[in-house]
Amino acid sequence: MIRRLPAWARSPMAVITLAVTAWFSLAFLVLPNLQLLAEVFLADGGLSTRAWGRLLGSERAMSSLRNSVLLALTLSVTVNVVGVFVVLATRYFALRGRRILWLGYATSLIYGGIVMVAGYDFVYGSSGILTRLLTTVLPFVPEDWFVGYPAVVFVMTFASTGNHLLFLNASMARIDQQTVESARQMGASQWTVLRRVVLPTLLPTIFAVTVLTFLGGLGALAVPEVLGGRDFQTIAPMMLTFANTPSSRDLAAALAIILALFTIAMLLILNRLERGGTYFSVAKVSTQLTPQKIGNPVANAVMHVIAYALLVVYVLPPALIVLFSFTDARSISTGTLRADSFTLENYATALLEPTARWPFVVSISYSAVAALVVILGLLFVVRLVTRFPRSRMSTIVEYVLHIPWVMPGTMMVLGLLLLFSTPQGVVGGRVLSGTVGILAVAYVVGKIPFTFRLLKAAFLGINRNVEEAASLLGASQLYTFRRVILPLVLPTAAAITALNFNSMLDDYDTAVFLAHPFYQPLGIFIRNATSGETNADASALVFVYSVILMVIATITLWLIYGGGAARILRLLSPRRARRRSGDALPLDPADQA
Amino acid sequence: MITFENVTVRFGDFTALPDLSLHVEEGEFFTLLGPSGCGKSTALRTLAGFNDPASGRLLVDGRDVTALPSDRRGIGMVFQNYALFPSMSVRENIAFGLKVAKRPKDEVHERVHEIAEQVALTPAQLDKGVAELSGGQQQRVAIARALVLRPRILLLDEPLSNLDAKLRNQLRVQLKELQQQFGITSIYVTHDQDEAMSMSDRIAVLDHGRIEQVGTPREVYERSATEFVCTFIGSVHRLGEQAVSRLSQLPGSPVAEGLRSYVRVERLTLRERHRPNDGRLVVDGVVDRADYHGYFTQYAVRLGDRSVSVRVPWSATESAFAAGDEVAIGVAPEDVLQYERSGPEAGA
Amino acid sequence: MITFENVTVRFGDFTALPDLSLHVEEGEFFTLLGPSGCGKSTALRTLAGFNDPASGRLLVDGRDVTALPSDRRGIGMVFQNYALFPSMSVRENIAFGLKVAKRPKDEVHERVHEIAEQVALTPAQLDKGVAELSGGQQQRVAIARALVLRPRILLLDEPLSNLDAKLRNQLRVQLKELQQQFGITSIYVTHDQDEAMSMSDRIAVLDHGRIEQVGTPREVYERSATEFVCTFIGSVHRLGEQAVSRLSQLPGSPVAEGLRSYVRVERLTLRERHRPNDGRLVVDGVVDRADYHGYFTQYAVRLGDRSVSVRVPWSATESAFAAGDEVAIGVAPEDVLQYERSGPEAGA
Amino acid sequence: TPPQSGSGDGDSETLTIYSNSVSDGRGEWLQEKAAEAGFTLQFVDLGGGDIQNRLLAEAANPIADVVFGLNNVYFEKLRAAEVLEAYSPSWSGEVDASLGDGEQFWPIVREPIMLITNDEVFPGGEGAPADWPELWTVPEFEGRYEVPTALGGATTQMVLSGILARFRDDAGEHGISADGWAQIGEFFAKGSPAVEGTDLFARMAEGEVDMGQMWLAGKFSREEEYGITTTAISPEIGVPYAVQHVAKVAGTKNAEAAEAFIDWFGGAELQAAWSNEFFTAPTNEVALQDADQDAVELTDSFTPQDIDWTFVAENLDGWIEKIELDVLG
Ligand SMILES: Nc1ncnc2c1ncn2[C@@H]1O[C@H](COP(=O)(O)OP(=O)(O)OP(=O)(O)O)[C@@H](O)[C@H]1O
Ligand SMILES: Nc1ncnc2c1ncn2[C@@H]1O[C@H](COP(=O)(O)OP(=O)(O)OP(=O)(O)O)[C@@H](O)[C@H]1O
Ligand SMILES: [Mg+2]
Ligand SMILES: [Mg+2]
Repeated sequence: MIRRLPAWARSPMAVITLAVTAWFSLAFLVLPNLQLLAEVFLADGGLSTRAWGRLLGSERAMSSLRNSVLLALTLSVTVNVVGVFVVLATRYFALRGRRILWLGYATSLIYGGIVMVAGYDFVYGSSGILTRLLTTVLPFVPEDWFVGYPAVVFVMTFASTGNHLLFLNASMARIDQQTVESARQMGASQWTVLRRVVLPTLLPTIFAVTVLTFLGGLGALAVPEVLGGRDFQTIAPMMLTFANTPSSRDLAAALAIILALFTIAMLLILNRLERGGTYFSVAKVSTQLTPQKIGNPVANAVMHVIAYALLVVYVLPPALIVLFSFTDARSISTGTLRADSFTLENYATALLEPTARWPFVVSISYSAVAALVVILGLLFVVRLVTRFPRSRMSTIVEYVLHIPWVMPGTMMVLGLLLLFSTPQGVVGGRVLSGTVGILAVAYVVGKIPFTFRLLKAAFLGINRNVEEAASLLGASQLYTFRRVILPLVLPTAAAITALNFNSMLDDYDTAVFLAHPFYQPLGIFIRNATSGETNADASALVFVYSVILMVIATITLWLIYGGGAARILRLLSPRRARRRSGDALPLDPADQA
Repeated sequence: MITFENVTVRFGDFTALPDLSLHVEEGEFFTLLGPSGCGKSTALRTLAGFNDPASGRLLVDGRDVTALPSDRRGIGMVFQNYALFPSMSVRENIAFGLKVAKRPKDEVHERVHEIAEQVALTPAQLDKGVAELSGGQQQRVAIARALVLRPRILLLDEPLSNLDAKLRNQLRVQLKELQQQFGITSIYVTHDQDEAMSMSDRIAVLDHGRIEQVGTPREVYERSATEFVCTFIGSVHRLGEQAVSRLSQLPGSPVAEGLRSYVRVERLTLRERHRPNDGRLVVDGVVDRADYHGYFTQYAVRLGDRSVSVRVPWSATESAFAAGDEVAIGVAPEDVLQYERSGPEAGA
Repeated sequence: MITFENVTVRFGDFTALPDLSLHVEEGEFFTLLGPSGCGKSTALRTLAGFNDPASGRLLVDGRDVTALPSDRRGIGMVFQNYALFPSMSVRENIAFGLKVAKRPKDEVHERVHEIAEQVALTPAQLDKGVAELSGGQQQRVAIARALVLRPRILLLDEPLSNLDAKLRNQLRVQLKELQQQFGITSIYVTHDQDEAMSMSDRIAVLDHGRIEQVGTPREVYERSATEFVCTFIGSVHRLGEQAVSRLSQLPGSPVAEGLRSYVRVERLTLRERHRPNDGRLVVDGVVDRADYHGYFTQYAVRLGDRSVSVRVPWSATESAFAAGDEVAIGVAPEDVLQYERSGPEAGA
Repeated sequence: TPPQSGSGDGDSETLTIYSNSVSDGRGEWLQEKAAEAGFTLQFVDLGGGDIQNRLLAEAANPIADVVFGLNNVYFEKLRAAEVLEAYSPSWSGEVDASLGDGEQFWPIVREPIMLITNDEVFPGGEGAPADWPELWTVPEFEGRYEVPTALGGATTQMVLSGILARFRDDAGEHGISADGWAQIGEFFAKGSPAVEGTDLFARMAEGEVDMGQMWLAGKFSREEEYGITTTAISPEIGVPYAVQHVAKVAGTKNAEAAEAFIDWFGGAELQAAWSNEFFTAPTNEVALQDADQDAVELTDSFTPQDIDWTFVAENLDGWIEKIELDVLG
């Protein structure tokens, strides 16, 4: 009898989606990892324990591991402190120039990696602006004061607040203004309101963002490499080296497993803390939170001072990067400017030479394709999972899709490479290594967990009745999905797509293993230029590339967040866009001041 | 036309509807009335196909629709929270079902305008986003969206609950008219007794997923089958044992002793003291408070240590009382409703 | 005790309250009544300190509080959308104000339980999250949260709008009792005329931010100062020119011609035809529909091409009419309310 | 490099060449010359380690036709993994076959890997260390020389090989004596770790360090860029030579064209031209006469260190692993 089947099995769309998901997960999430683990740990038909002995015996490996975990834990605190402050300053309190503050803080969203470190170096490095100021005023301060654990934490903290700016801002926007007012009414001071009413409501989002922060800290590569100094090196560079050395890959895999355990532990802890679920406002109609004036003049002044000090911290590095991109390698390396340092040559090279333009084309194409594929695919999967929330099927799908978070990126990539360098039945007996497609697959895989989580939140925010209403009006599942559900999650989907797109533009780690020889993306080009193995020092060109990437990232964010897309739509079709503009962006960061 | 046959609905361990059987006639305006959480929405949603019954059958026109997907049941529904499509304009919302059914453009246009007029939406409002409308207007869009498909069956889940009294009255009348005009069989869910009484052909009173009584408004109000129905609908005054005993001794009185006994507050009479009692039980009291309601006045009258509410329509009391006035409350024995401690047992 | 002195509130270009002056006495239950969007909430919120008036002063006990931050005005408020803290349990919500005021633990516990009982929340409910409660329960939490602080002034913004009729009636009475017991000066906002009438000492009827009339419920209902008040409160029937003319010709009639004239529907009488007219204007009609409301019946009566609603209390019509019955509607000239085309002008 | 128009994977007209020495305009130059000679070339421009990993991964489905530019160590490993195919180029008689394996990979360019010192600190090399071990034994140099932090680079691996090969002890860990491991530990401990993203010359210009590892061509292009001059020290024991080789990839679909290209590329004419263009010393003896004489002279001014590259290739991964785990830090 039909009714004995689980509910999802009765929906053709669900069955198809599930079949595709199962195949994709098996082929690209499960098998590659199994292959990798088998390869490194099953030596000569037995379980090899060599890697564990080597790692445990290595003081450096252990201290690097400790440092990575320490960094991840520290960042989980510092990023939240700064992130929450940043969100308070731009969304909660009525500070002067909130818009400018937001734009300044948002710079952390448009650049990263080695170039970002260079930016901070211009300020805090041994010849940086601040260092020069410091050493003049306080001669006993050493030139290389900005190094080690504090420096790494400092830079990474400011680099990682982007998620707060987007996601915490969004949930701040969902707080009901009247709860704040009623607390004030009952005699609570502004500080009490913040502590007892506002922050608890934000906690679930804070936990969710903390997962991202923790993962970022655990896998930190560029910043500790440059600023860690002797005493604060982390595990990621070592893992990368081992992953690159075939005979040492078991070490990389072993490290990956250790990191995976920490990640799982963190996910479990946060899931438990998060169990209360998202606090949706219980109000029938909630009033939008308007920025709060700070009553106490001293607190107000202090808040302004800190906010603008942070603005300087945020803005100086990228500003200097832009400035120095117009100079030669020597100026960049030494952080000094002379009148004759300035040149447009780098830009000319980057923009005019066809061979120099090619990596851009490749990177943008890959990023765009992967970002679109992952969002399109997951739209269906998340729809499936949220339609049948309590089924075992949904639970399994959800767990499987989190694999790429648990397995460090390099290892996922190695698994793909190893598995698909020989013909595999699961992909129709083809060899995928060396094809154009495999890099796209890897990009898609890497973006699945992040996309899945955010998209799921968006779907859960949709009133079920809307869907039911459509079905009663005679609409099929697919039609309902297309015409009713999709428009509702589109703003979130677009935002995720933009973030994914930006984050893949300068990828190196994945591309270096998987890129097709003729389609090498920008990340490889940049790394080659900085690796010190070329004759000429190409660091100037790298700055130019980075600035161009910043421009692309800014445009993407503007399209999604700054209402750019709406503006363009309005130009194209005034009637349509007018109505669409009514849709609130679920991640809308911009205060409607 | 619509039949619930021993329908049981469970959510996990919780049984929302234990064993519901109901029959609704063609063209009838049938109301499910009951307190919050009694399973009204669940019953509707099961009929619409959103809940799978654990057992039992649903018949529409004699056909078993239990396993039919909801988009093929041909049922219209107005949701408790409107469930409008937020990304569409008012017009698109209303036209949705017609477009799904691939009706020609002209027809869609015409029918949308026609129904919009009937629910008093202006053409200007048609092109707004639904979020730009006020609550009452949104509700009318939801109604229009369901009616434009001319469903033979219409389910309405508290469609008027968020409107102000004036608008609510207006829409009640309009809804009823549309229903009669198109001959739509309607099941209406509400917890507002007044609404249920004024609109329905028949009412089913639900409690904890069980039907307490099915009947016309007058039956349900005047011959409440159970104590629950009696107390849930309208305002009643519970009579003390002494009063019951005295009432039972009046000549020709149907009142029995030892049962729980009630009288509707508007059946109580309020007079100056020492007037002839017309075969009623008369008790002296003092007016505590008089709440003026316009077309009636509700008095709180103190009888010893109890307070009794008495509702006096304006025309029955040209001379109003004020707090402190000494009055006499009268109960006619034939107005007494009596019940066993629990279970359905009517006295009248 | 509370005075609005020429208070003007603007939102950008839009003036929500043009120039509001009001005085509320100590211990009074004062109601702001008006249609949606007329500025009721705005007025309350301005008094609470959430809107800055563009001009004018607010006095409490003769003290100017216009510039005082809201946490120091000592005013309690129940918000239109409850504004419960979603991250706290019911108990924590209610205890919030007491904790902020650093009351001892024992006292907090005791007072929370006491007030919970008064608003009919069970101890089990106290430990739930607010999202787990039904709408009605949430509203009671909001009320408890405000009352537990025993404010001298309590502002209530449609606190009962989402409750079912039975609970609404219960809470009305309780609210009123608590208010009287503690002697709390209350300003109550509602768009429900019935609620306003039954609870208030005085009512201010607002429209577009302007006060149309201030008075006791009876004054407002029976001697509505403006056409707006007359039509907004209760149900009225607008008399045609011919009827007005005939009424004005009755002996001793106060009715004047050329004015807009109304009569409250419950003042219309419904009789069989050809009965003595008691000095009324009598018009023949046919019953179209009879809506049974329990304690009254609302008849739609067709007079030529118009339909008139007549509300007949149960006691006035032991012999009820049915659709199709030929009846006569009567209007007494002294029941006619008359107004100039616009502007305040009462005829009675 | 964008794919040439009209070309696809395994296009018979187009040769796919993996190389780590086509940057800095070398690729474009070679493409042009090759076009004149009738070859269409596509380059995959990656670091040495990355090329090796790719070739290993693609063994079942090779994309490359020819690989060149890697040093002995990489080629030894590729050979061991059976990624290459034997081919004897037409010019095999013009080179010292012992530089390669005389079978699969053949030498084209050799380049000394040197320790260079800043002339501002050590004018003309005066006061500079005479050999690598002095760096960590002479106290004045402590912290003044740059040591690598990332061990994947070819130059770095050459330097490490040059130091470790001196302590060969087949009974020792990874074929190196305990003393050797102690020495390399000192080397890293007393050096100034390289800063990712900052060039050695930039650090010398800043005065952060005074010396570090460099290859010949890199030294000259950077001196110009940073406006400083350096001197390469010439230890008695010699310096490791990075010898770049060329080889045919096993399983290439363009075997004939690949062979023709190798013949042309390693031939005297092109090698001489390459030398003049990019300041290198060719291994082709016939090319030497027309080559850039400065480059040849400078290259020859160093004694080649006697290193058993097969031994290095066998053990290098182990060394790197051990250094990563036990030495660095
Ligand atoms: N999806 C669900 N899962 C679990 N319990 C549910 C679900 N839907 C409803 N219930 C429970 O079933 C019971 C009946 O709910 P239902 O929504 O039918 O009540 P209702 O009569 O419509 O009440 P209201 O007047 O408040 O709308 C309630 O106790 C409710 O908590
Ligand atoms: N923050 C605001 N910004 C702009 N306009 C506002 C704001 N708050 C209220 N208004 C406008 O002021 C007018 C009065 O609003 P108010 O909320 O006082 O109405 P109300 O009488 O309480 O209505 P309701 O019965 O619907 O609650 C409305 O037209 C409303 O749109
Ligand atoms: Mg319901
Ligand atoms: Mg309001």
